[in-house]
Amino acid sequence: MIEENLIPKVGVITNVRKDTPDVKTFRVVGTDGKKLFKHMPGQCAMVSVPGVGECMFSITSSPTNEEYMEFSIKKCGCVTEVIHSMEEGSQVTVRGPYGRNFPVEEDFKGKDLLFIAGGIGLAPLRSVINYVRHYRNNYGKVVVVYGARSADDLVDFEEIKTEWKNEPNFEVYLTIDRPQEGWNDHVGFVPSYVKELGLDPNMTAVLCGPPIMIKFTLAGLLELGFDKSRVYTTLELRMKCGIGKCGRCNVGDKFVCKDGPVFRMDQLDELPDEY
Amino acid sequence: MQDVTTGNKEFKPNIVAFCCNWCSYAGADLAGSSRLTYPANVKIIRVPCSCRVNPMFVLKAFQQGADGVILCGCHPGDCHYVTGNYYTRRRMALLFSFLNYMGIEKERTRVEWVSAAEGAKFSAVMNDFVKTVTELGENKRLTDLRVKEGK
Amino acid sequence: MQRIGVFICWCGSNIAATVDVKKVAETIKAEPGVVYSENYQYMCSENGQQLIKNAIKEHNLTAIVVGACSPRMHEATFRKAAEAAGLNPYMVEIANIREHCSWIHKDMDEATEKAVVLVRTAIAKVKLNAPLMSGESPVVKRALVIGGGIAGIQAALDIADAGFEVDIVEKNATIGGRMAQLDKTFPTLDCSACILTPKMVDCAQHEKIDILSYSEVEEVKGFVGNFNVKIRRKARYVDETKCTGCKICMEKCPSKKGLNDFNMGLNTRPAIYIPFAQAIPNVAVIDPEQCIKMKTGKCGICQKFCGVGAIDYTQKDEFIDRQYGAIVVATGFKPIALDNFNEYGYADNKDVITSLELERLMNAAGPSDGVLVRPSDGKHPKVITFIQCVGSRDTSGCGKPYCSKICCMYTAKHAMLIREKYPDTEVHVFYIDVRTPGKNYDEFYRRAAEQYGVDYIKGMVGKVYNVNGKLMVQGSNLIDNEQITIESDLVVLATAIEPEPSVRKIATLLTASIDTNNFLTESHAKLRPVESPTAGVYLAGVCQGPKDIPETVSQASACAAKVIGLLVKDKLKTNACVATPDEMMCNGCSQCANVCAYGAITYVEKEFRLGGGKTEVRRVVSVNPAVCQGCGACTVTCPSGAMDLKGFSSKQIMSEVEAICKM
Amino acid sequence: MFKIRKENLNDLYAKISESMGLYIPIKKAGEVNYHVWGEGKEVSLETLKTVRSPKDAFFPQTENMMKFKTEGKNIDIIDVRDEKRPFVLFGVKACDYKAIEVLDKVFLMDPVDTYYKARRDAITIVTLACSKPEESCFCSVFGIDATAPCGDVTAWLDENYLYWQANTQKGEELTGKVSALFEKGGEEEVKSQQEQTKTILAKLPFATLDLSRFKPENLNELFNAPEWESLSEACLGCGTCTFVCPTCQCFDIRDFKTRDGVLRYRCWDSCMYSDFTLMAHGNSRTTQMQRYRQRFMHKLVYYPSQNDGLYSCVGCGRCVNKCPQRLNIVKVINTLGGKKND
Amino acid sequence: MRDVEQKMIERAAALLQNGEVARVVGWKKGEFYFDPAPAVFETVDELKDFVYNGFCGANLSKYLIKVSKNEGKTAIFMKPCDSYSFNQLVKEHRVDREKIYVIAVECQGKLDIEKIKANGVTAVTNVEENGDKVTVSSLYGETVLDKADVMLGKCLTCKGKTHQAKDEDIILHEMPAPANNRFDEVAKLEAMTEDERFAFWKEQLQKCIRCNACRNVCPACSCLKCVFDNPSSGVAAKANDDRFEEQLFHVIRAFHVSGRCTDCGECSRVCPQNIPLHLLNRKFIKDIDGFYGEYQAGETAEGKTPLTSYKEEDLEVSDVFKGEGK
Repeated sequence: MIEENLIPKVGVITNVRKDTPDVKTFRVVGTDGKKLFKHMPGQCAMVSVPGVGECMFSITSSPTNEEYMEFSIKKCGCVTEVIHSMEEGSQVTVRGPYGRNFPVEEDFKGKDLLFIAGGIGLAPLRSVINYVRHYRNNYGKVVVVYGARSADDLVDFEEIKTEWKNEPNFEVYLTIDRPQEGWNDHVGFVPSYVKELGLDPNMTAVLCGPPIMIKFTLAGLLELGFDKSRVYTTLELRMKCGIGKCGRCNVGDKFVCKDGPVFRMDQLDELPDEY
Repeated sequence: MQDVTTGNKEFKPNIVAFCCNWCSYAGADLAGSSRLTYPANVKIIRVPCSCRVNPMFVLKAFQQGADGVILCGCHPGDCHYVTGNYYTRRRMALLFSFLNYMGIEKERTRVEWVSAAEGAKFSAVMNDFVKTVTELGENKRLTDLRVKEGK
Repeated sequence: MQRIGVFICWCGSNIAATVDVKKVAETIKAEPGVVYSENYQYMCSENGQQLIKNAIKEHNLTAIVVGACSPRMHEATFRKAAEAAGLNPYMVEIANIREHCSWIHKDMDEATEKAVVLVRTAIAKVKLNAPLMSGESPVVKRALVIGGGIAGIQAALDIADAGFEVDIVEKNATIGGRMAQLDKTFPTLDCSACILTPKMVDCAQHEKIDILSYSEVEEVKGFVGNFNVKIRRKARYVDETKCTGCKICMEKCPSKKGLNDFNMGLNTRPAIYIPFAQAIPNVAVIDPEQCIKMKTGKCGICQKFCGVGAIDYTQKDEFIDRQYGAIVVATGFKPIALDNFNEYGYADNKDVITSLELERLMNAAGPSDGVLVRPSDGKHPKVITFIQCVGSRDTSGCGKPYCSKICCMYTAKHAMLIREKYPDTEVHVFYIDVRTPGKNYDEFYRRAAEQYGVDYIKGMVGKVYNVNGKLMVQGSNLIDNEQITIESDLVVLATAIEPEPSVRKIATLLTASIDTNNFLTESHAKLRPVESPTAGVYLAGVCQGPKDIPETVSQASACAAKVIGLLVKDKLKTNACVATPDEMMCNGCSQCANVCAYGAITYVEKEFRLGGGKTEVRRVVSVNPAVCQGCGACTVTCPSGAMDLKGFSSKQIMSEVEAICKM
Repeated sequence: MFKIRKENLNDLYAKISESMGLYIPIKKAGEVNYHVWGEGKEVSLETLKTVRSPKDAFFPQTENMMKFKTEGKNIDIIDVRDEKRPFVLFGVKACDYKAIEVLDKVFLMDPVDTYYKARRDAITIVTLACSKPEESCFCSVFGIDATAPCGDVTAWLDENYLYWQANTQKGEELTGKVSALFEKGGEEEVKSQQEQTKTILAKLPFATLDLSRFKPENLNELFNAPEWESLSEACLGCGTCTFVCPTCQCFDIRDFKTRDGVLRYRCWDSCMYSDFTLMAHGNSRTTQMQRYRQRFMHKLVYYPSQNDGLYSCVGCGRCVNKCPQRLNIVKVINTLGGKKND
Repeated sequence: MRDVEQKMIERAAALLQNGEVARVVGWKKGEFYFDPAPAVFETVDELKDFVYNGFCGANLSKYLIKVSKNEGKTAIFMKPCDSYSFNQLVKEHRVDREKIYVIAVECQGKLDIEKIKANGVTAVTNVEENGDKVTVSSLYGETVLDKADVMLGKCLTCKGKTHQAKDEDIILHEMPAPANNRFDEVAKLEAMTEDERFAFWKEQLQKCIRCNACRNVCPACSCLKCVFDNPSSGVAAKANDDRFEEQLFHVIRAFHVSGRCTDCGECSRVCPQNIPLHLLNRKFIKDIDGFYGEYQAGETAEGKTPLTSYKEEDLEVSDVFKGEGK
């Protein structure tokens, strides 16, 4: 029996959390109250509101969460706007998981890990970070550098403050673009903060955020001596089918939905500059 | 949807009437307050002026299963917006002629000028239009099967 | 997604008798987006509105649908209620389940089903409603009064007394209108001129009033608070600023055969004339059709005799542009033409006259200096027969279907005056009904019939014919049930009145609607009787419907009150439902500007950011929301759909269509 | 090998139609396209190129996928696929048959597209050898033999006969159903026709196209070639080339509101369309040049790099004939391929 | 025609050389004689590929929308029919007239390679034009055809040979205007019954593959974003999932260009399924002429279109079908 991969399942929203003025995190389970499907960190799912449209979102919750999945969704279009208006009990459809995950069971194992995120870019990384936290002994030191425009735009601030910061061998660096009342942490852009921190280039790095941030942060990392083959990122491209057929997310000889969204920087270098 | 051919139930056409706020909608109100009846399958959509009616709305109505579409506006010269219905007149003359050219029954489309004082005319027009479309039968030429099959 | 509240009104039994309102409210509860659905006896009542307000607050509603009477009736009411509860007033939609449903359908199931569809349709629309804000536009503190009769005069004086500038545009050479032609007025019998001319003089002397006589409105642009009006000042061939009204020109003018309109053509006047002694302005005017100088180039006598050099045969029509905040239409009436009523012999017999002609014959300043004489031979008529309802209440199509309202009273007045002045005169009145509602009116009529011995005959006149100079009035006496013929010396026809024909053009210019009888339509028959549907335009006098002087004056003052209320505001809230372009989609083709009747659309060159730091300058549309009236003509002209209309967006209308077809 | 007289072909169609659907080139309103056969339809096997390719048969322009019934907040998902009746796709030319192989690689590769597979499994393909190739044909460049297409059954047509050769189990089954109409023989005639056709094929103007530069290792160089600008200058951004192409497989998934729910369907899309890669926060290909480049890079470089050098162009020449402004892959191959000689 | 082409190249070269224009829009040689493509030439050197022959049927005016945004003046070669589209684009402010240098070129009617092939000629390798005749060489032999039989449909109902806009012209031979009445085909359809018309269009439109070639080539379809591509328009679709969508697309498209369509015939020329799309637009033109007086879009670059103007005494909608007797 071939698995139906284009027909979604019905998901019920069981919890809505407002993270920032334009980001909400939705907890979703199946109609039977159970988790819809298994996934790995970095994988995506297609969430849809019938009649409105379908959008690809990275699954923000950790695979180790056996009860539900979470999607952190930024309001930026038609579908996301409707999803944002949804409440507990509303239904959506979900299909997935799609794409390649972060190599948490392969390349990441035993390594020191550096996560760098900007804005909503933390969403895909949260899944990995929490996975790593769950299997803490499999990995070395973890450093998280996370920045946003303002303190209000930091996603999952509660979890970061109350859980991540207390994790052993786990460093969290937060920064915001401009000074703000009540903010006692670092102020400045992520790329420059990364350079200031003088991080160990032997770490395996994962970047996620706006293209401009990725560009300058990567440059910064390379300056620090990081190697592109140990820097990962995740791409977001318009995907439709999720299974590498519809052609929409094709870049070079890759389909982002199938061959990505997680790419190593050296892999991206081989692709035409169109992502 | 009723199946006309089986004749189980009398065919009741679905009529969408676009009425301008100032004359025709008021005319329909007057028909109401004068208790001048017309069939319940006429449903009115209020638009500020008949010139607000985009051909796309007309086609949308047919797509969704309307059997007849009628536009009502102020009499030419009496448009609340000075010239609106003059444009309506040209647009709809051309559109309806065109639809007929494509084989769509000309009786399914109509434009009538009904003033705020013409409650009786409004009712008469609607009765007549419903009668005409009823005789014509179900709209099969300009309709979207996907919509109907939904039922 | 919206949190929608639905409120179904019973309207007492008006809706509830044919629509199962509870079922509607119940059925609608299952609609996606509806979080509250209720029904109530009178939603528009204080309690009903409170119910809505409470629900908005308690259930956190973001939009409401009221299933009730026509939105033309109570949309404003419910919008206010919503606003009071903190909701944007434009988040309200009305499903018209009364006029469009309960009142026209008899079958309860059918009507209920339709009501559900109508409410669903309103829900489909309201889901896409967005809060709208009205803009503001400044108010020009000046009013225009079209028509210088008693209605116009009264309105102008009231407005001017409140401190606002007023222009009266009168198409004739003098203000005064029909009332100036009247002799006495009912029911007090005071002299028309005595009560009117002081008001005319007040107008002339009022520093806030500018009388533009012998002028017509040519073009009206703009909108409430900001009308731009082009006025044609017709050539008088007499310099208004120089003429002193000495009348020497009238004496010297060799062409004296012009029919005197003021006296209903019962006598003649010179080619250069002042319509009547108390004319305002007291300035002569030349009838170019009659003037020998203008027709042949020879003559010029008046110019020679004019002491102040006011005569100017080369004068041309002039156009002036003025801005006004409000406009009062007071264009008045005229008696109907009697072409369709040959049976009364009006065209064939000089002694068959209309009531207005009788007014002139009885007036001291009239053609016979106030002596009642027969037009044919100048003799005093001994038997006078009045015929009522000539052309009024006529369903045959020859006349007017409406009652002209003033004829019963003025006929009683005429009869009474004649009997008083010439007690030897026999006066008969044929009537269908005598209608005298009004303060002291019936008393007045009874006085005529009882004290003055006027012979009131209930019946219709079949024919008036001439036998040897005697007018035979053949009619029926319905009380005695007999055919009678009255040998009369003079027959007076109580001719129906109709709106002054120029009102059609005015209505078109003002986009004010007009009914089948050419009366201007008021915004609401009961509650907004002096407002026209066009904002900023008000109606006074007979142009709106038949009425007598006291009613006309009341209406004129009411208009003035409305105008003053408008002009005291510095700014007006503009229509919130205006065209709204999407610049990203506009390609600047200018099609939309071509169809805008208000000139609300202009184009600007604007810089847009493209990807990759590049920019592009494009010509894009710009809508002036203060000027846009929200008709939507532009939206259909735009092929890309870049232009949409707030409050009636394409998406909204299309989802209404979908909802309707979803039966 | 079997043969059947041309005038008896109608019997063959009728026989096949008894138990299976039959898609065959039929002339309707002046144009020949694949349609379901029926008595009285004007079959046109002689037509070298149908306007639309036979890919319709398993990858139709629109295909309903599922329906959502919504009631209040609840969503019900209904699979609207019906049982796929077995059918015969008749008269597929060598290039178009190759194109089906190209599509198979996309749709049947893991994760499998079940919609495509269901249709694919139900089809028996009868190919038809070409005898009169035209100037826009260049299948030979891709190693395709127009005179000997594969498929479940291969057929040849001359003035008198249709010749029939089953190649697969499915083909044998079909032959079994219709063999009563056949007589044996035809090997000689086929052979001579093949030889004749081959001489023409060798003379075709595009027979010498050089694909040697279109290799994965040249990806970035080809991608960055300045010639794309002038090549794409006249492109209207329409979807003609895409929709007549037998290998183009891009699609969109869209929702349609019905009276009581939502119908989700997929339909062909084109990478030439300006909104193909448009998303809420931008578009990764903003110019027509980029979109034009994508289409040809995909056919000549990206696809081969994913599929062991198999090009996703089969030289059918439809785009050569149908491009409104006469742009086509041949111009691209000649312009960019010629570079190695510089 | 060679002499015309030669002259065109000379003028283009001169204009580019002396810097009067920054680029020239014309046609570029293809793989064959019969497949020239529209092209922009920026240097004299590029003109070696310039071509002007019987297969240069494409209307170049729409390219000006994009090209004229670039720095400097653009020269364009324009056939008489293209000049109507050009005026319409200028009228709609899509092209800045000041930035365009129009060279009017002679046109003797353009050829349709599909019609040539429809004569049973295949594997065409070359075409030669000799006055009224066309000689076609193919791998299977040589055929001589009457030019009139293989002309583009749009040329058979040519609106005339007068350029409506030009800055200079290259007209070396007389251009006889054809005698066809372009509304005959429309009238033929009008004469059918409703049922017949419906059947006709149903069959024709069923061929539509929604490739958008008709729209994208249409000079009147110059919207930045077409309603059919705009998800929020309520009519967006990528394919005709139902017969209704075939109708919707073509009705709305025809309506949107009504009063603006110059009848350039490009829609029919480019349709891969040869749907006679021009008959849709032409119906609007015929009706406009009949209802509101003759109007030819693109005759001038100024003024209102019939749908953005009106007369008080305009035909009533109810009178549209009067006197039709059906």
